[in-house]
Amino acid sequence: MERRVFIQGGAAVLGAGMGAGLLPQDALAQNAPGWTKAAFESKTMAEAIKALGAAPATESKDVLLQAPEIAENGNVVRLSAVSNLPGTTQIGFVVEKNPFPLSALFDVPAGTDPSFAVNVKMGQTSNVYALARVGDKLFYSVKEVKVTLGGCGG
Amino acid sequence: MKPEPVIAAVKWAWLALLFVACGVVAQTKSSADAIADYRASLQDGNPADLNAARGEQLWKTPRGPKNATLQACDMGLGPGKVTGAVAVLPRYFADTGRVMDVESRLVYCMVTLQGFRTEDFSAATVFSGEGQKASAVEDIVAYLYDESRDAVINIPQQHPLEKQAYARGRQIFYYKGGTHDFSCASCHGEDGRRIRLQDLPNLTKQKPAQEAFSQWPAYRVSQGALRTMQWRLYDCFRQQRFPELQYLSPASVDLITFLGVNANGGKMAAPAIKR
Amino acid sequence: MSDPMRIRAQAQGDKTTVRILVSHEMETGLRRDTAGKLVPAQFIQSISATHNGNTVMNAQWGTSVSKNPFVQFSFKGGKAGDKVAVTWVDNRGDKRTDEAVIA
Amino acid sequence: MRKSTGTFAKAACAATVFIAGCASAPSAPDVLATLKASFSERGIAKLDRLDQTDLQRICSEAAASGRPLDEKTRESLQKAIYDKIPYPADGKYLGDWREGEKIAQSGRGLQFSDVAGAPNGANCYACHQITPQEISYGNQGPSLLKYGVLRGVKDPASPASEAVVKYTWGRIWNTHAFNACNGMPRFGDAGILTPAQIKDVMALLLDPQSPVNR
Repeated sequence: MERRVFIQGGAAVLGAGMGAGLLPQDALAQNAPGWTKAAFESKTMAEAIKALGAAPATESKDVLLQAPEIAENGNVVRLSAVSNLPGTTQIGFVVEKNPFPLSALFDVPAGTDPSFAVNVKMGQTSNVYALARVGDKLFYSVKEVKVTLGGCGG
Repeated sequence: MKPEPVIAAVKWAWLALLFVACGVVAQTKSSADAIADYRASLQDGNPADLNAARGEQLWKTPRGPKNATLQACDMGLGPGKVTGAVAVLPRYFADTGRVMDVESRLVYCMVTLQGFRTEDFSAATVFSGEGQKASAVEDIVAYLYDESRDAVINIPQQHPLEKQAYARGRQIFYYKGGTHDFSCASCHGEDGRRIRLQDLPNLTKQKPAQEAFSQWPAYRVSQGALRTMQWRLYDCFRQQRFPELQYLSPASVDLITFLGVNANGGKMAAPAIKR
Repeated sequence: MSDPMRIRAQAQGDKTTVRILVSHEMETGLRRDTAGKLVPAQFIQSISATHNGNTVMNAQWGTSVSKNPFVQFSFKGGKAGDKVAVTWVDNRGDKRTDEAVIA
Repeated sequence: MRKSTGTFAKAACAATVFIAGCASAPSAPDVLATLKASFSERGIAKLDRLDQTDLQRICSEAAASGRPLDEKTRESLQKAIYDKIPYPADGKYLGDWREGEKIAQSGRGLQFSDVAGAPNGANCYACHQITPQEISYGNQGPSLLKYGVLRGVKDPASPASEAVVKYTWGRIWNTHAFNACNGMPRFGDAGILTPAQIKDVMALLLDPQSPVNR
C-alpha cells in the first residue's frame, strides 16, 4: 500500500502537437528543447561520444556500474551508476549493441549526488557502459549483461 | 521396451560424464543466482502501482450506462469492503448460485451496478494488447489485490459447489490433451523443474502453490503490462496448445479454486513484478 | 491524456532520495503492430525535477529507456514537507508535471 | 492433429478399467463437458484437441491417481508404440545441425496464435541443455550436452552407430516407445515436426561437427 505515499496532482498539459491526427507522423515529432539529437541518434557509442563533444572515454575505477549479470528479459534492465570523480557533471548509460546505444544522460546539478538508476531496454546480450563526464573528458565502467530467452517461447 | 544402447563404461567416459555433470551444476547455480539478482533489482518501481492508482480511480468514479461507482460492489466481505477480499476468492456466492473468482465477481459488479453487458468482457477486450492501455478490469484488479497485500489466503471448501470446483479443477490440472500431450501437471506437477531459466512451481504442493497464487496478478516486463490470474491460465493453455480458454469460464474458476485451496495459509503479495 | 506519475521522495539526514515511476509507452519507432505496420516513435526525451524552485535532476532520454520508466536519484537539502516537482516532455510535445511531498 | 489410436487398445482398456475403479467424483464426462464449455476453437486450435487419445487418457489418469502404470501395462503400451515407429526409407537420418539448432530454439507452432502452415519449432531448450553456448535451458528433460560423444558416436553413418541413431530417431518420433507417459511431445507421431526437421534435430545431437559434440 505504498501507493498512498504518492501524491497525485499537477496538471497534465497536452502539447500543441496533439489532436493533430491528420498530420503525417513525422510532423508530430518536435524534439524536446535541449535534447541532443545527434548523440541519441548515433548508431555507435564512439559516434555518440563525439556528438556529446567529448574525447574518447577512458576506463576508471571511480565510476561504478551496477547491472545484472543475466537479464531474464531485455525489456527492463535496471542500471545504476555512481561516480566518485570530483567535478562530475554528467552521468550517462550506454547499451553498446542497441540500435541507438546512448540510452540516458543525467546532468548532475550542484547538490545532487552523481548517482542515478534507470530501467533500460536491451535488444540482445551486450556490454553496458556507465559514463561520467568531468570537464570535456569522459570516464567509464563496463559490464556485460546477458539477455536470455525465457519461458515457454512463442 | 527397448533400452537405450549402452556403451562400454570405460573409466574415461565416466570421468567425462562426471566433469560435464559438475559443469552443469555450477553453471545452473550461478545462472540461478544471477536471475535472482535481476528479479531483486526490479522490485522497487513496479509499474503495477500505476495500474493500481488508475484502478482506485475507476472503482470510485461513476461509470457505465448506469453511471454508478463500484463502491457498493460486494466482493464477498460485504458491499464496498475490499481489504482482504481477494484472499478468500474463489468462493460460492448465493446471489449468483455459483463459485466465482475475483475477476468473475468484479465483472458481475460492473454488469449489475454499472450496467455494462456481460458480453463486453472477453479475452479480446480485457487482456490489453501490445501498445494498448490497460483495460479497466486490469486496472481495477490491480487495485483490489493491492488492497489485500499481506492478507492470508483462505479459500473456502464448505459449500458443495466449492468442493466440486476443487475436485474438477484437480482433474483438469492433470488432463493431457492437444498436439503436445500437455497438461498443467506436465510443467507444474514436480519439484525443482525449470523451463529455460524460469522455475516452474509445483502447484500441487503448498509452499510453491502459495508463492504462485500470492504473486498473481503481476506486471510482466516481457509483456510490458499487468496480467491477471485469468490471463495467466489463458496463456498457459495457449502454450499448452489447447483451444482458446474463454474469459471467466467454468474451467478457469475450477483451476483457480484448485490452486487457491492448495495455497491456503499463504500471504498475498500481488500485484508482483515478473519477467 | 497521460496518467499521473508516482513520485516517492524520502528524506534521511540531509539527503533526499527520489524514486519516480512514469506512465509512458516509450515507443521506439522500431516495433511493428499486429498488421505489420511500424508504430511511430513516442518517447520521453527530457525529464527534470525541482525542489524549492531549484533543479535537482535534469536528464535526456533516448528510445531505449524502458516502458513505464523508473528513475532514482538523490540530492542534499530537502526536508520533510518540502515539495518535489517532476516534469517530462516527449518527442511529440506531450508533457506532464506532478508533485510529491517529501516524507 | 494426428492421433495414434487403436494401436494399443488392449493395454489402454486394461489401464482404464483399473483406474476408473478408484476414480472419485466428479466423473470424467463432467470434466470433459466442463472443458468443452470453457474453450472456444480459434485458428488452428479446434475443440477436438480436448478429446483425449487413449494414451493421453491413460497417462492423465495415472498422473492424477499418483500411481504409475504397472509394469505389464507399460511394457505392452511401449511395445505397441515402438513397433509403429517409421524410419526414413532412404536410410538417411542426419540433416543440418544448424537448422536443428534453430528448431531447438523455436517455441512457435500449433498454438491458437500461430498461423497454419508456418514451420513449427521443437523448443528443445525449454526442457534440455543442448549446446554449451545456450545458457538459458530448462531441466524437465535430461541434459543432451555431448549427446553423441557420450554414446560413442564417431561416425553417425557407420554400422557401429546404428543402434544409437535409430534409438534417437524413435525417441524423437514417439518418446512413449521408451518411457510411456513421460512429458516429451510426440514430435513425429503427432506431426509437430516434419521428418526433414527431425533429421536436422538428429544432426544437432549426433553430428560430430555440431556444437553439442565439439
